[in-house]
Amino acid sequence: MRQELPMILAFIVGILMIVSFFFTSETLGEAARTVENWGVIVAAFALGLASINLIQIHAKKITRGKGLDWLYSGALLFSMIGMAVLGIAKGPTHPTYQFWFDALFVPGQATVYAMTGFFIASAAYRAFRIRNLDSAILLVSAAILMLANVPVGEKIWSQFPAMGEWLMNVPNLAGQRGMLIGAGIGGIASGIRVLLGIERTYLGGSGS
Amino acid sequence: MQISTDLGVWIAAIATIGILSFAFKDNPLYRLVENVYVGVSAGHALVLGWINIRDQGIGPLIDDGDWSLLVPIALGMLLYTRFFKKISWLSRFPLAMLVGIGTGLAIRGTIGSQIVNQIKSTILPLNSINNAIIIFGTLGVLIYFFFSREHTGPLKHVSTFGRCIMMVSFGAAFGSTVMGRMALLINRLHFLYANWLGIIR
Amino acid sequence: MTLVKGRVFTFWLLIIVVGCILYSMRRVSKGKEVSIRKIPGLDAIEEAIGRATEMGRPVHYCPGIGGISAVEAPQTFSGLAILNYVARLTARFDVPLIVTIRQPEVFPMAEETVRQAYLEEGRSDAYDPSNIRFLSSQQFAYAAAVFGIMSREKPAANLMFGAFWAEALMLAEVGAEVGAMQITGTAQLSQVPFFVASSDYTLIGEELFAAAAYLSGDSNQIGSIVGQDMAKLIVVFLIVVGVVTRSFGSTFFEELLSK
Amino acid sequence: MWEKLVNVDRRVIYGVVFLSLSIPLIWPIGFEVAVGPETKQLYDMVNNLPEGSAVIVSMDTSPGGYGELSSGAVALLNHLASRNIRVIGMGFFDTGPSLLETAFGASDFRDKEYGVDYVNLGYLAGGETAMARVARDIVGSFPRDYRGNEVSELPVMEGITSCQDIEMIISISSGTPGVPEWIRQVGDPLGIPIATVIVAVNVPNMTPYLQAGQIIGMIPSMKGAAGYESLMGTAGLGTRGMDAQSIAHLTILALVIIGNLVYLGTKDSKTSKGGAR
Repeated sequence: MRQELPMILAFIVGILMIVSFFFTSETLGEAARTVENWGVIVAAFALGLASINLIQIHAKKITRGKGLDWLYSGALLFSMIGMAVLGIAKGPTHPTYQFWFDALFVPGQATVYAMTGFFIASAAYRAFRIRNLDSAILLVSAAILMLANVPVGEKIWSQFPAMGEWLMNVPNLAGQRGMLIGAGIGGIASGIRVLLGIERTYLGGSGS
Repeated sequence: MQISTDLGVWIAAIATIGILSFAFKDNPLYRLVENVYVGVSAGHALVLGWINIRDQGIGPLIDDGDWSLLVPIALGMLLYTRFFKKISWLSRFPLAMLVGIGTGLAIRGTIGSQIVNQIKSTILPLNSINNAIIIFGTLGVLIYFFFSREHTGPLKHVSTFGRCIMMVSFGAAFGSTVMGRMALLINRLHFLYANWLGIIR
Repeated sequence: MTLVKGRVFTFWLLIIVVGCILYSMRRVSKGKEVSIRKIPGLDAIEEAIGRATEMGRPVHYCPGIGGISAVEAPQTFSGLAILNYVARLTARFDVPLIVTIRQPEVFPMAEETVRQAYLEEGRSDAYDPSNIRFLSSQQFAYAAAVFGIMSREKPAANLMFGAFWAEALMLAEVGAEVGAMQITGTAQLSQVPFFVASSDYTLIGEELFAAAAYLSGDSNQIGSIVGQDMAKLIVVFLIVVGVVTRSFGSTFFEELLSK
Repeated sequence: MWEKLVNVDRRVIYGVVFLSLSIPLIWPIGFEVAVGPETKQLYDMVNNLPEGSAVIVSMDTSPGGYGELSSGAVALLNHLASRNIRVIGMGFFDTGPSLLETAFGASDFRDKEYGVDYVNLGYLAGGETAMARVARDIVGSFPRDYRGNEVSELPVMEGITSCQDIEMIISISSGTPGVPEWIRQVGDPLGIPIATVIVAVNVPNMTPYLQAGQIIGMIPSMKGAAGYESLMGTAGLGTRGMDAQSIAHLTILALVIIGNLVYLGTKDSKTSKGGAR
């Protein structure tokens, strides 16, 4: 029962979403609207789960960690609780809140992402090799597109932008569309397995 | 222009340099900044989660007396039973609801937008090389991902063509990604040079 | 209750696609024999492990850095299914197998997978639990740790199957640096280009799931794959008929699709 | 000599990239930027919107993605401001609304009146589910805006209840939920035009949607931003960044070529076994 009842719930709301979309029925439409509204509220509750996990992990690290762990974990919990208290008390557009958001969060995450710019360069030197037909096609098409993407490419050869555009809108389009349709069918297949309870890893069980 | 006197800019600059330093060596400053930003991010999620619960759930429940909203509020709270071993199975109900809605919405949208509309736009007259590449490329990729038959004979050629077309796509993705990654670095460097050091405008 | 105008064809196509998938899942689970086509990347794994044996160097395996509950869970499970196959081979060839893990909840599953594979090959004595390593739950810290391990222990084969993000680049780079033969696979399409450019063989998207289904013999998975093939055939048919009629100047077919 | 080249420290490579970006940023070259057709298309769409009509700008990104999208987002917002289009802002990433505040502040909307010319409705949890909810009912989905005002009382919302009353949806997008979800839940079923300011990684994935008309225009990463700036006759970070992009792209290409030459130089019989296909 502990498995079956949730599965039945998932099945009912899932089918409701699908049927209400294809059929003209006010009753079903209304039911679907209500369930959607509820879903948004439940999803909002889920936003707190990560912080409880973080508290569990980092409280342990503060008391039992090695080296500087106490400092890192302490800083993490302090900034989390500080932001939460400030935001709930004063609202997220309060100047102090926006200050910490802009001063710490934005540059922090933006820089972590930006670092991958360095990694791509060293991988370009060390790892990207023409070793077979696949990588040959890939690297040649990448090179053409790179030269088409930046103004200096046109200075080198006036045809690069046109080639890049063709590459993007003809062969790339075909490849992307094939993958999009294939992935769509795959997504429907795994969705159906979830709704029918054949795939239930989301319930913490392991498959059927 | 000259070096910034704004406290926020200085904090952001130290965070930026702290993280960039990881590229050269893993170091305590990197770890510290990374942990702080994970904390801020989780705190921010908490704040916005609370605002949603207040505006969508508790507000209408109290102000308009919409008692039906007790259902999602109760379900939402059940999510937290997962932290208590004995009753953790109760958290499956809200999860099942979220998964059910999400899956239903995805299925109903995918079949139209990702399949039917894509088929429609592939139905082109066979009157140019470009159209031929689009049509046969799409078919080739679909057939490449065909698993229940051995790819021999003509099937092999079609699927090889499909794989080659995909490699062009991946090349395009590769080239595009380089621009994206460099844009991210440019954004950070511009911040350091313009907003912090003030050496450019 | 009638079908909404403009969604009629879409609805029936959905019914047919779902029908194909359910039909073939049922058929396969009732014992109907189906074969999954040869996936060249899998043969390459055996070759890579053979090469490691010759060179007397270990094999590195990573089942992705995704978890077991989010959308990328199927990729993680595929990574674990392929790990089982790899562990059997390393047990047979007697090569050390290093498995590195980022997600805490994947760690016990990887440990169990490898232990079980060694047991089934009758080589429990060769199973070394200290080679299954949880490194860090932080993405880049994990990648940095793999960097260290690979530079020191110089594996002859670097096998990565599962969900990967930006760290994929770093892992593939260090693999290339130590001269490992690299075989990779992911359904994170944004990372596929980097894997292709740095690996000897790459499983793309659905191929990862098909390979895992083939190795694990899970009837639901295999049935689903066969059903998806049927759906793809229908799409191919629709495109071909549409292109032919369109080329002869008829728009009947497109109108049908828009119904 | 090959050995030395093979073993060059990766920090040297990082240094080369750093210089190839920094030098053109500090001493600009002034390359002329080209405008892509999909960017021109969006520009024309915005130009043809009736004055006073409303568009949704959805900030579907995290700070990581915003670093790449800010210049395009600001250029587009400036255009919308100059055409007196009402902007209904929202976001489906929890970081979206705060970044939207930043973007409004960096654009010409800072001189416009909040609540009359533009609004930031905030965040709605649930990803695709939330988008489906907004499609039917905007005010019901956001009873209060991000700054805490009653949304139904704001003049900017006059005549707007559902997405049907919106001329165009612009998703500033770096992942999921993003453009495919908007297409599935709003664009295709309701027939509302979708446009996007998008990170480069996702640009190739957008081509099937563009060709099918499911997206009507796009500002792809920094290149698109530079193009949009040049259409507007201004020069922001997009334009300035393209000089640095040019040099960095050449650097990466050079690294790949040198890397492959070194590989050929050091290759012996044992290294390239098994490259089937």
